[in-house]
Amino acid sequence: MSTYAKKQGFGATLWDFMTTVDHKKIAILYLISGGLFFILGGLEAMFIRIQLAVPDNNFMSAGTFNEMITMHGTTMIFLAAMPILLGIMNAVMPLQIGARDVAFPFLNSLGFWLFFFGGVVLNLSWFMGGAPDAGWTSYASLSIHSQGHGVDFYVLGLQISGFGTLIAGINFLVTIINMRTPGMTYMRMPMFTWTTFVVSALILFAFPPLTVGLTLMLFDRMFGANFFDAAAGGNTIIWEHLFWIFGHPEVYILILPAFGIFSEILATFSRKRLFGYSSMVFATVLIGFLGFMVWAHHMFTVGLGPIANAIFAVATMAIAVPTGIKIFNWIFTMWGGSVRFTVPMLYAVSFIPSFTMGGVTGIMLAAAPADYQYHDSYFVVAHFHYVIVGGVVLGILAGITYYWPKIFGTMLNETLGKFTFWFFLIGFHLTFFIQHFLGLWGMPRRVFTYLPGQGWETSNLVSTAGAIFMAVGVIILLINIIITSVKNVRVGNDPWEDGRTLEWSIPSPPPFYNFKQLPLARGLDAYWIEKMEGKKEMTPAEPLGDIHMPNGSIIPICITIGLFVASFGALYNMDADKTWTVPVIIIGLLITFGSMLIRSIKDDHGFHIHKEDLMDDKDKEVKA
Amino acid sequence: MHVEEKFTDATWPAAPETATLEGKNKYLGFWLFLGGETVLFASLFATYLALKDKVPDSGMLLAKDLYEIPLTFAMTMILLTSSLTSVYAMYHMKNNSFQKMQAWLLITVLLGFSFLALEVYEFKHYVHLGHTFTSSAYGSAFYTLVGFHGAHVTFGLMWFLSLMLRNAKRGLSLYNAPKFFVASLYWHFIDVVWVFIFTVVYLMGMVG
Amino acid sequence: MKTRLRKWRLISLFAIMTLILAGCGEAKLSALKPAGEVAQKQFDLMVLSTLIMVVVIIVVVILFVIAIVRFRRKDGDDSIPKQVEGSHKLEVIWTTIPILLLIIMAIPVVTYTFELADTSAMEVKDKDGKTKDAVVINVRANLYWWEFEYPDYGIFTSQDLVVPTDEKVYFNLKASDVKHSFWVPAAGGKMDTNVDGVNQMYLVFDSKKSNEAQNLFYGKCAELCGPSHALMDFKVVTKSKDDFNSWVTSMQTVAKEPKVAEGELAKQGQEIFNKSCIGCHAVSTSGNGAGMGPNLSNFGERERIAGFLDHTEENLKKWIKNPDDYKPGNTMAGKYGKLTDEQIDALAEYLLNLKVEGSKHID
Amino acid sequence: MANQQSNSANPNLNLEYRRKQNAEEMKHQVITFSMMIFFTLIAFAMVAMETISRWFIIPVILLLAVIQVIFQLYYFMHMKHKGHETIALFIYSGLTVGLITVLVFLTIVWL
Ligand code: HEA
Ligand code: HEA
Ligand code: HEC
Ligand code: CUA
Ligand SMILES: [Cu+2]
Repeated sequence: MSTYAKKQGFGATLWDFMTTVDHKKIAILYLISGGLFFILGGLEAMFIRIQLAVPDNNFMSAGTFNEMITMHGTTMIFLAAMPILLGIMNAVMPLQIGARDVAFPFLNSLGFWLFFFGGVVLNLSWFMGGAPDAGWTSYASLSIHSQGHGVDFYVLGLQISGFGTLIAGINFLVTIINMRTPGMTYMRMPMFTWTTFVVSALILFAFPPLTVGLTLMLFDRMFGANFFDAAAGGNTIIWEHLFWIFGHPEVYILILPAFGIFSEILATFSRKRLFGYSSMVFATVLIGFLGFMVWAHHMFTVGLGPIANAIFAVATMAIAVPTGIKIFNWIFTMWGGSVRFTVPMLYAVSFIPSFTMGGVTGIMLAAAPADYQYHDSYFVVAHFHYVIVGGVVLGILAGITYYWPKIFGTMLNETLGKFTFWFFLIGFHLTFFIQHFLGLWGMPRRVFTYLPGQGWETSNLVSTAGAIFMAVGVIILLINIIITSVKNVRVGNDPWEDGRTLEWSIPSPPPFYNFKQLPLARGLDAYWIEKMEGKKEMTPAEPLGDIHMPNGSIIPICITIGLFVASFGALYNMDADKTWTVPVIIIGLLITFGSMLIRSIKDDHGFHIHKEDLMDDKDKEVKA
Repeated sequence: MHVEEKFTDATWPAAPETATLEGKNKYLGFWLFLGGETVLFASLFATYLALKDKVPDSGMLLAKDLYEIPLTFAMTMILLTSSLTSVYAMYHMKNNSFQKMQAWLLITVLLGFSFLALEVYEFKHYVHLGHTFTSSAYGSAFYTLVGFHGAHVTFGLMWFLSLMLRNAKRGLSLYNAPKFFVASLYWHFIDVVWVFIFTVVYLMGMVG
Repeated sequence: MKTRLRKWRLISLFAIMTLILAGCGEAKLSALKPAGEVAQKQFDLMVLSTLIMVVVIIVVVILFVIAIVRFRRKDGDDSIPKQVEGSHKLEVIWTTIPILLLIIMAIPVVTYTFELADTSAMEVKDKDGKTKDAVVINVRANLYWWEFEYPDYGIFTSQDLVVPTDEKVYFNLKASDVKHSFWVPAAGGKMDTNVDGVNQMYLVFDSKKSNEAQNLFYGKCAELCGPSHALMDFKVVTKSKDDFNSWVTSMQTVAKEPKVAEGELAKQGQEIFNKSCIGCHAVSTSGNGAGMGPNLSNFGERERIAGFLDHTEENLKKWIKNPDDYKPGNTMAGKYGKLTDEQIDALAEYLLNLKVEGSKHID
Repeated sequence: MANQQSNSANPNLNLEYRRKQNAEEMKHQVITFSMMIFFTLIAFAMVAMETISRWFIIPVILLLAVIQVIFQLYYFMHMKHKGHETIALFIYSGLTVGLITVLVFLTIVWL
C-alpha cells in the first residue's frame, strides 16, 4: 500500500478513486464496474434462459425479451468482457514491462470514465422508456424502425464508451512502445503484453468504423438524416458492413487478451517457458491482421454474391492456422513440464478443449453454403458462446484468480475456487453444447418463444439447467471474494511461487510508483532468470533517484459528464414536444470542451518522490 | 532534461518535441491517433462513395450540378498554404524563436478561418438550392463527410488559438513544444484529408 | 488410469455421435433431414466439415489428456523442468496439416457457393415475358407475414407457400418494412429479404422426402424483425407438378372476382369484411390489394392462422378480436373499429369458406 | 518520469550548423509545397477543361492526390526522418484497413 493513502474515510477514498490516475487503481475501477456489468448481463442471460426453458412461456413479453437479448449482448461485450480485460491489462501490463505507469495517466482515467458513463447511459434506458431492442448488432432497418428511444440509448452509450476504449488502446500502445524498461526488447515481452499490444492496435483500427456507423445512425435517428432510409436513397447494408468491420476484430479484441493470460498461467504452473514463444508472437500478430479481412462472414446470407462469399469464406478459414499454432504450443508448454493444478491452471487447462470446440464450429460457419443453414440459428449462438464463455470468460476468471494477489494483496480461497470452476465448466457445456443441435433442428436465434411440437423442448430445458449451474458458480465466486476480503491475509511478492515475469518481483500490491528502480530485463521471463540464479530481486537498471509522478485530476469526470449531459439533449432531439434539447446539447459540449480547455491551460507538471522517502519506504518494509 | 528548464538558443534541443519522455509519448500517441483517424475518414469516404447521387427523386440536384471549380479551388489553395505557414511556424520553433512562431501560427489560423468562412458560404448556397442534410441520402453523406472535416478544422483552430494565448507570455519550453508540434501535425492531417476531399468529392463529382 | 480415461473419452464421443444420428430433428424443419438438392449439398458440406472437426478435436484432446496426466506435478516435487524453447519440426507439422485440412474443405465450399448462387434460369424469358421452364416466386416479407406472388401465373397467396416437387423453384426475395430472412431449414439455407433490393435463390423439394414430411415444411423468419419475429412462421405445401398446376388453375379462377359468399351468416360476414377489412386484405388472387395485409382468397385452406395458430374457428375469432394478444406489434391491431361478437362470428364464417380448391384441406 | 530519460539533443552540436540544417530543410519544404500547388493546378485544370475523358481524369487526379499525401506525410509531417518506423507501420496499417473499406463499399456494398 502506498504510504500516502492510508487510513482515510469513505469520502476520501471515493474522491481518491474519482481523481486517481494510477494505473493500478484505474484497473480496480475497471474490474469493479466490469464485474457489476457482468452480473447484470448474467442476470439478463438467466432471464433469457428462463423464458426459453419451456415452450409458449410467458415469463416476459416479446418486447421485453428483445430488450433483454440486446442488452445482454451489448452489456456482456462492451461493458463486461472488454472492460474487465482492460482492467487486467491496466493492472498487469505496465508491471510486466517494468514501467512506473502508463504513458498517459490522465487519459487512462478519462478512458475509464468514458466507458463507465457510456455504460450508465446505456443502462438508464431501462428506466427511461425502454431499452434498445434491435439486437446487439442493431441492424439498420430494424433499428431505424424501432419506436421509442431505446436504440438512441444504444447509439449514445456505445459512442461514449467507445471513445473511452479507443483512448485506452492508444495509451497502451504508446506505453508498450516507449516505456519498456532497459533490456525489455520486443521479443522479451511477456505474452500477455504482446496480446495487449496487438489488441490495442485492433482497437485503434476497429473502433473508428463503429464510431462512424454509430454517428450515421445517430444522425438518422436524431437529426433526420437518410443514410439508412431506402426510400430516400439510403442503404442499410452500409450499417452491416461498418458494424462488422468493427465487429469481427472486436471478437479478437476479446479473445487475444485471454490467450495472453492463458499463456502466462500455463507457463507459470508448468514451470516451463512458453513453448514456441516467437511463433506465438507471430500467430498473435497474424490473427490480428487476418481479423480485418474476414468481416463479411457475418453477412453470407445478405446477398453479397458468390464471389464475395467465396473470398471471405476462404479468408476466414485461414484463421484456423495461427490459432491452431497457439493451441498446440500451449499443449506443448505443459508437455515435459511440472504441472500444478491451481484454480487459474484449471481454467487454463479446461480452456484448451473448450475453445477448440468453439473454434472449429467457427470454421464450419465459415463454409459459406453451410452457413446459409447455420446463420441466425442457435448453432451460431452455440459457436460464439463456446468461444466467448469457453475462451474469454474462462480467461477472465483465470486472470482474476491469478492476478488477484497482485492486485489486492490477498489470495482467493482455492477450495471455493474449485467449486466455482466445476460448476461453471459443467454448466457451460450443458448450456451451450445442446444449442448446436437446436440450431440444426431449425431453431432460429432471437426468438422470444417457440411452439411445442417442433422437437426443441428437452434441449431448451437442458440448456436452462446448465445456465443455473453457471449462476451457482458465479455466486460462489462472489462469496469467495467477500470472504477473502474480510479475512484480508496479506501475501508476499510471488504468492504462486512460480512467477516468471516482472510483476512478481515487486510487492503485492505494488507501491504506487511500482518500481523503486527500473529493473534490468536480461531475457524472456526476466524474473525467472534472476530466480534461477538464486536472487530474490531484479537487478536494477538505474541508480536510486527521484521519481516523477503525475497528479490526480477530477477533470476526466468533468469531461465525461459534459458528454453525458449532451447525450440526453441528442436523445430527445427528434421529439417535437421537447424544445430544450439543443440548449442541453450545447451546455453539455461546453462542459466537455471547457474542461478540456482548463486541462490544456492549467500546467500540471506532477510531483517528485524524493530519493530519501524511497529509502524510508524500504526500511519500513523490512521492519514489517 | 527537465520540462521546466530554461534554454538558450544553443542549448535548445534539435528536436524539442521529442526531447522529454512526455513529448515522445505525446508525439507517438498523436500519430497513432492519426492512424485511427485515417480509418475514420476512410469509412466516411466509403459511405459517401456508396451514397453519392443517391436521391429519392430524379429532379434533385446531383454532384455534377452542385460543385463548382472556383470556390473549391480557392478553398484548396487557402488550406494548402496554411499547411506551409504552419511548417514555417515549426521551423521557428526549432530555432527557438518564439515570436516568429507565433506570427506564423497567427497567419495559419487566419487562413484556416477564411477556409471555414468559404465552407459555410458553400453549405449555405447548397441549402438554398435544396440540397440539404435531410433531403436525401446523398445530402446526408455529403454534409457528414465534408462537415466532419470542417469540424476538424474548427477544432484545429481552437487548439492553435488556445496554445498561442496560453503561452504568449511564457515562451517556449519543453513542456509546450510538443503541444505546438502535435497541433501542427493535426493541421497537416486535416490538409491530407482535404486533398482527398477535393479530389474524390469535388473533382470526381464534377467529372461525373 | 490413462487408458481408462481415453476409453471414457471414446465412449462419450460415440454417445455424442449416436445422439447426432438418432436426433436429427423433425423431418418438416430439420437441416439434418435434407429434403432436396440444396439442403443435401449443404448437409454434405456439414458432414464433411464435422468429420474434419472431429478429427481435429480428437487430436487435440489426446495430446491434451496425455499432457495433463503425464506431467502432473507430484507432491513435494521441486525439480525444475527443462526450459524448452520450441521445436521447428513440430511447428511445421501443426502448420501444414491444418492447411491441408482447410484446403480439403475449401474446395467444395467454393464450388457450392457458386453452384447455389446460379439463378440464371430466372432470366430466360419466353416471348410473353414469362419465365421459360422455371417456377418463379416473388417473396415479400412484411412485419410478421409473408406474401408469395407467382408472377408468371398472375396469382398471389400468403402465409402458405405452395411449390411443385422435383424441380428448381426460384425466388425473388424482398422486404417491405424491415429486414427479414427467408428460411425453410429442411429444403435449404436462408437468404435475407432486404429493404433496399431483391435477392435471388432457388430451392428443390424432393417428392419422396416431401412425402415423408406429409408434404408440409416449416418456414421461419431468421432475422430479428421486432417483437413477433419468433412467430413469423410460414408453411410450405409441396405438390406434385400436376397437383401444382391444378392448384394454379383453381387459384386463377378466383383471380378476377372475389368469391361471393354462400349462406346468410357468411354473406353478412362478407359485408362487414368489405367495410372494415378489404382496405388491407385482398380476397381475389390476382392482386394484393394495397399490400398491407395477407391475401385471404384461399384462407379456408390454410394450414395456420397468421402463420402459426392452429387453423380453428375459435382461434380465428380470437385473432380477429385482438390480434395483439397473439402477435405483439403486428400491424393489423387497432386498424379497424371495435367488432361485436356477432360480427366476428359472421366474419369467421365468411373467411373459413374462402377456398379455391373445394374441400381439399390438408391437416 | 522525464528526469531519467536523457535524450537525443546533443549539446556539442554547433548552433550555426543546426540553424543551417533547419534552413536547408525549410527550403525543401518550400519546394515540396510548390510541387503540391503545381499538382493541384494540374488536377483542377484537367477537370476545368471538360474535354478529357473521365476514365483518364479520375485515375490521374487520384494519383496526384496520393503523391500529394506522400509529400505531406514524409516532408511536412517528417515521416522521412529516422525513428518513424513504428509510426509508418501504424499509418500504413490504417491506410490498408481504410482502403479495404473503400474498396468493399465500391464493389460489394451491394446495390
Ligand atoms: C471471442 C469471440 C470469438 C472468436 C474467438 C471467434 C472465432 C471464430 N469465429 Fe466467430 N463469432 C463470434 C465470436 C467469436 N468468434 C460472435 C460473437 C459471433 C456472432 C455475432 C452475432 O451474429 O451476434 C460469431 C459468428 C461467427 C460467424 C458468423 C456466423 C453467422 O452469423 O452466420 C462466423 C462465420 O464464419 C464465425 C467464424 C469464426 C472463426 C472461423 C473463428 C476462428 O477464429 C476460430 C479459430 C480457432 C480454431 C479453428 C480452433 C483451434 C485450431 C486448431 C486446433 C487447428 C486445427 C483446426 C482446423 C484445421 C479447423 N464466427
Ligand atoms: C461476452 C459475451 C457474452 C457472455 C459472457 C454471455 C454469457 C451467457 N449468455 Fe449470451 N450472448 C452474447 C454474449 C455473451 N453471452 C451475445 C453477443 C448474444 C447475442 C445477442 C443478440 O442476439 O443480439 C448473446 C445471446 C445469448 C442467447 C441467445 C438469445 C437469443 O438469440 O434469443 C442466450 C440464450 O441462451 C444466451 C445465454 C447466455 C448465458 C446463459 C450466459 C452465461 O454464461 C452467463 C453466466 C453468468 C451468470 C449466470 C452470472 C449471473 C450472476 C448471478 C445470478 C449472481 C447474482 C448475484 C447477485 C445479484 C448478488 N446469450
Ligand atoms: C391495417 C391493415 C389491416 C386491416 C384493416 C385488417 N387487417 Fe387483417 N391482417 C393485417 C395484417 C398486416 C395481417 C398479418 C398479421 C401478422 O401475421 O403479423 C393480418 C392478418 C389477418 C388474418 C390472418 C391471415 C392469415 O393469412 O393467416 C386474418 C384472418 C385477418 N387478418 C382478418 C382480418 C379481418 C377480418 C379484418 C377486418 C375486420 C382485418 N383483418 C383487418 C392487416 C389488416
Ligand atoms: Cu421477420 Cu423475423
Ligand atoms: Cu466474425
